[in-house]
Amino acid sequence: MSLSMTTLSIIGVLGLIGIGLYALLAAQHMIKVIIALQILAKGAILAFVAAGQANGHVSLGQSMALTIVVADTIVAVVGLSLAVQARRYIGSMNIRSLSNLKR
Amino acid sequence: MWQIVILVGMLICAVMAVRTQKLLISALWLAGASALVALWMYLLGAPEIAVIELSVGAGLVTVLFVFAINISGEGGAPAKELLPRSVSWGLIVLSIGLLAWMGFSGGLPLPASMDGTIFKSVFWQDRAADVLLQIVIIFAGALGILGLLAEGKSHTTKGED
Amino acid sequence: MDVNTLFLWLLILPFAGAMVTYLVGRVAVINKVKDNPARWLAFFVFLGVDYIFILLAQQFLSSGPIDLTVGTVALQFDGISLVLGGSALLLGTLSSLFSVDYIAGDTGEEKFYAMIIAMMGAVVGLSCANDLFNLWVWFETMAITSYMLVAFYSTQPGALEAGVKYLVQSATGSILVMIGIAFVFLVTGETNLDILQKTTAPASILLAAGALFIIGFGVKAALVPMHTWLPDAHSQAPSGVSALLSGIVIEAGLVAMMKALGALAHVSLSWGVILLLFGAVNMTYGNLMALRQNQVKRLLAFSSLSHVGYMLIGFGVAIQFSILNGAAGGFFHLLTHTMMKGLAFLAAGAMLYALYISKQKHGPLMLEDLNGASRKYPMAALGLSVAVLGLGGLPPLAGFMSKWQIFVAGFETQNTWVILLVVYAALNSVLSLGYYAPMVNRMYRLEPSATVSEGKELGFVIQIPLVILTSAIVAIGLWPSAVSFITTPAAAALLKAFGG
Amino acid sequence: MASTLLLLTIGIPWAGAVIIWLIGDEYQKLLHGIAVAFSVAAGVAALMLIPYATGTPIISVDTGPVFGVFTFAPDGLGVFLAAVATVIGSLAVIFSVDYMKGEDQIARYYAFVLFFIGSMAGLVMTTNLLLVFVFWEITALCSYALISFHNDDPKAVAGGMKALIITQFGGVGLLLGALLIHSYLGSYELNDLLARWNDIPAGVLSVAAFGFLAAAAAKSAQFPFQTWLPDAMEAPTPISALIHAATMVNAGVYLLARFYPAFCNVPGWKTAVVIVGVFSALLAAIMAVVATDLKRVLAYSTVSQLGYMVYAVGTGGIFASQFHLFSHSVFKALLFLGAGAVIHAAGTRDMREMGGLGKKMPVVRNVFILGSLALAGLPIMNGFWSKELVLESGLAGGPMWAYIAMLIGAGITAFYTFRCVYLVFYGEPRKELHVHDAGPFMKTALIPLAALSLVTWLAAGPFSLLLKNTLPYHELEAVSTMFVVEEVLKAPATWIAMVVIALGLIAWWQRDKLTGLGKSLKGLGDIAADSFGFEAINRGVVAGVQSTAESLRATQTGVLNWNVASILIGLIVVMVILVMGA
Repeated sequence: MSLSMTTLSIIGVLGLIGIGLYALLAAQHMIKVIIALQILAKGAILAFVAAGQANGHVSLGQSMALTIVVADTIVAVVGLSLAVQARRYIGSMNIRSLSNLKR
Repeated sequence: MWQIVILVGMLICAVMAVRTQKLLISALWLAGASALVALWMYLLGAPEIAVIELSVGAGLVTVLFVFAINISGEGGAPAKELLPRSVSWGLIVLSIGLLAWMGFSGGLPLPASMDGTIFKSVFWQDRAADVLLQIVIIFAGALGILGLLAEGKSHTTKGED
Repeated sequence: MDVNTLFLWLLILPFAGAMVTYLVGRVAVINKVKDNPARWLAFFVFLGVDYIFILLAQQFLSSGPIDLTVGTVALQFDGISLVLGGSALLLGTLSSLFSVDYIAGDTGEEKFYAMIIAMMGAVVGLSCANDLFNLWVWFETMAITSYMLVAFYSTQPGALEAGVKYLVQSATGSILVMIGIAFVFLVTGETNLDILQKTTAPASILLAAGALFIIGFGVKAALVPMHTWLPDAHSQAPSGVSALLSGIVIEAGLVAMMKALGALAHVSLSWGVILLLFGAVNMTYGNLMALRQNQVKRLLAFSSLSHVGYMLIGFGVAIQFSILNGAAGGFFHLLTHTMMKGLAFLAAGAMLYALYISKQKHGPLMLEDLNGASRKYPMAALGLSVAVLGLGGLPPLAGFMSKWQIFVAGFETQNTWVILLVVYAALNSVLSLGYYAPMVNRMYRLEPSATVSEGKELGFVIQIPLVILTSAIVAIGLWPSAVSFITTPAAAALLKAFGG
Repeated sequence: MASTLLLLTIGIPWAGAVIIWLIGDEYQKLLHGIAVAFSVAAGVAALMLIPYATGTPIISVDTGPVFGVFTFAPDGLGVFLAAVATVIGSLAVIFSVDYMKGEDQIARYYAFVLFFIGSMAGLVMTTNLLLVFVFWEITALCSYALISFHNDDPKAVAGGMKALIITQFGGVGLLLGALLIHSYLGSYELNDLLARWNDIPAGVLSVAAFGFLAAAAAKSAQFPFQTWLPDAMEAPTPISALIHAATMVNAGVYLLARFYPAFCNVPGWKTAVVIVGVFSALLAAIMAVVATDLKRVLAYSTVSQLGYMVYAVGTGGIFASQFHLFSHSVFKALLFLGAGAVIHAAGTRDMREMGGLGKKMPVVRNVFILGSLALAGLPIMNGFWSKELVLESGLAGGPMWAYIAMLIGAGITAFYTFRCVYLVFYGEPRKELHVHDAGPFMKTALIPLAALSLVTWLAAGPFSLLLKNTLPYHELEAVSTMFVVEEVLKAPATWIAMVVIALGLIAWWQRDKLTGLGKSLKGLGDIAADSFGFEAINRGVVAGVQSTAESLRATQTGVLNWNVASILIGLIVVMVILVMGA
């Protein structure tokens, strides 16, 4: 195999992003949606580390990846609490019951 | 070769996290994907972030998911997708395909020599601005959760005047 | 205090202030203080930040951009910071004043104030960021602070639904931006915007990065078709927050997009064309959607789409043809849109407060509810009228002048397509009167609606922001050059970012 | 001194508007008093400004390159139209004291009336294209607010919306022209355009010229934008007088006359102007014949008379067009205010319900007849002289077919005018109406107007001198009043016109014998009553936009998955564009 680590990483990144986006299109449960966001975030983190590794600034890449970890964990947490709240006051975490605002 | 195994494993974990109907299992698959991402990053020469990803991504986040699933209970029976499956597939294939084509067609840069900087100093000193903002983000996240999950009546005083 | 320290304080004070506000408010809540001091503390924090901002602005206007480097992260106070930061602080200050009555007594009041200060602080920081990754961090900070604000009424199904959609779409956009940044970083190993702008050369991976920037930031800037979260979020948030979202946050997304694209200025020659296309789509779509709405805040939210379209035309012309007036017009419209849409949401909010919120109802403010509102709420009705007529581009209000400058820039290109686009934009303005004018008419009707006759009186404090913004819109309309000292440096900064 | 007067002419009404708005509805009497005082003061200021008329800007405020130099110059055209706006406007305000007595929200009414008058004065006296556009739009806004003054009445609101949207639509033409000129000359200065129009590429200049024509046609309710004016009749009648005589519709003709020297060399422009004028004059005249609503008859007659003015501009008769505008302002204000008195008294606008009102309100009858004579163009009313001048200029500078069409129009004008007078004031009362003669304030407005419509033609000489001295680019000749009189009386055109007008009168006299002809024309009448299909086009456009908007709402699905999908669609589109573009 002549694929470099960088190429493999980018394939991995695109794979994770694709899976995550597909999950966002197909998910019907809020928890699933948050999981999809987490998969997307993993892709982004991996992208930064891979980029840093490729251009020699691996510490810089790691540093930025760490920031993303923090930010996306917070997003997941806020998203989960929104979902929990939706369960309480709308009675469901299903996307179907979260689509009353339209037109 | 074994790198490809890890990569494929990572993607399979992610796919399973999406495909599995049971939310709890899904969260566990996500943790698995997270662990493999961490391993991959370790292989890329980024041990620090790998550790953090392992503890936060595979640890903390999973706990949070389990917690949330506990509150909400498992989702109902699987229903038909709101978006036709063919549309979803089409969109994903097109967008990721285009991204991949644009990404790879120019050729990726050859691996450069490491700049020899130390993660600790880059993170805490060079990118101090980002770190300070992380504190704000955590603060905002904490307030967000508190604000959202706060029990109690709205408009406690307004009714009186 | 030297300039660098001042700059640092400008960035830190909002967050420090937010934390202090929260703590003070929390203590007051625990001790069951009736009038929570957080509301006034927030206002004074804003005043403090405003003061520092003015000092820095003076420094900038007299001796050029101010640079600050934290570690290796570059920040620069330039014309763009002046416009976006200034708008953010202006509207933030007024919105916190407005919310004193509006939010009073709601659960989580102290968190609300902490969040709006932090959100505006993040916008100020974003406007100063000169490092691609740091730009994203500010952007993400702004986004995270706004999630809770949208879902502030966390027991209302509507607010929760809007919050969920906003969070998911915003996070998706944010991830796309990150991938874009990673691509840029992969190729260049650099994140400083100035260096990037000089070193990037055409490469297809960087084109992909540009597309990701446009779409990712475009979610926040509400480009059609990435706008779908906006009408829900803007209509369900508390009105003070709606004003900030519509008046500041979407513009911040737009500015972030400009900054990020500036790094890729030499990668493609078609950035401007894409912006112009989005501009055309946004105008039409926003106007047509707003035409048939019957909820006031939702209508205003859709009209934001069309105004983003105008800004896009200004920026697109500036980038594609290196025309200073385009950028100046875009920033001018950004500023006036902040005022007008801010005023529109605050005035509509004042009525929503009087008619519903103060009675602990959470219904949407319908167009019918406005009937005859002018007698009972003269200031709110006048403010809403001035705001929507200004948005519709009627002189002598500020919105007309900013649109005019964009149009002037379009004609300066002497390019037939751009001129046709500008004429199309002007026709869109006419179309927009189709929903603005009847709205004004309703408020001055003789027969008040049932809701209005049962409405509560408005307090004094809640009307101060309305008075200030109304007079500012009229004043700028009468003397449009009064703000060119702000818009011209901003335009220069944008053109410089694109290497013009 | 001149600059002070100029500022006062614009500023007094605006100041009055603000004061009235601040006072609010509580003090009705005070409001009436203030409105009259401010409008009369503005009229006096405008009249005092006339001796200071000059073509060079006397106020100029530099606001930088984007917005240009804000300049004002009281040249002949400007100061004359400002005087018309303020004087006729103040008479309409005086009339309103009786007409609007006891109405609700009187403050809003007067504030907008004064704002309207001031803006019109500003529109005609500024020489900056940006400000022309600004004032242009303000007058549109004011007309909207005033037409839909009775805003609980959906018809009034719809009429106001129509006026706003159509004039704004035309305003886009003005915007296009103004910005094109700015982008090539780097200046908004009107006199720069008149002096340097040659520097603009011919194609660009012709786009600008036709843009201005569209704007003028929309504002002056000319073909094919005439549909808003009849619907604007939902306004209180003094407002109709204001819109038709003093402000609004004059702006279009003013615009054409003002820019004539720059655009007259654009191929086809003059012909287009003539066509617009002829079509408007004829179509509106035919519609006036079949209309049964008193105010609509007058509205159609306005469109028709404006058609004459536009026609005159198209044939190069700037003086004739402005002179007819002058006459028209006076007699149309008179007619509208007279009609207002009738409507106020009778409580209906339908002429079929009136009849025999002449005995009960003699003063109104007399002044209305004077106005009608002027409208029909009978000597020695002011309308006679100016219409003859228009026709003469048409014969000299325009195509023959247009001239003949306009002659026929003059005949029809006489016909419908007398139909209108007869139906309202003579014959047997068709319905029991308790009417009373006009109130004192109404008479104060009507009688001076009646007197004016008898004598304003005497000002022809000084008026032409004023125009010649202050409009260097228009290449006008000064003529004395005597010269005009001789010219008109000697010209064969006059006598032809008189014969045609007489034919129109005879036709009304002998209408019973003409029933056969009438029947054959009935089809035409039916089409005319439906505005020759233009109403249908309007409705179609509105319905089309509304239904497109409604069906577009389906795109806001509210489903999160679709929302994310739309993000991806956006991403794909942008990437494809970039790949294709690269």
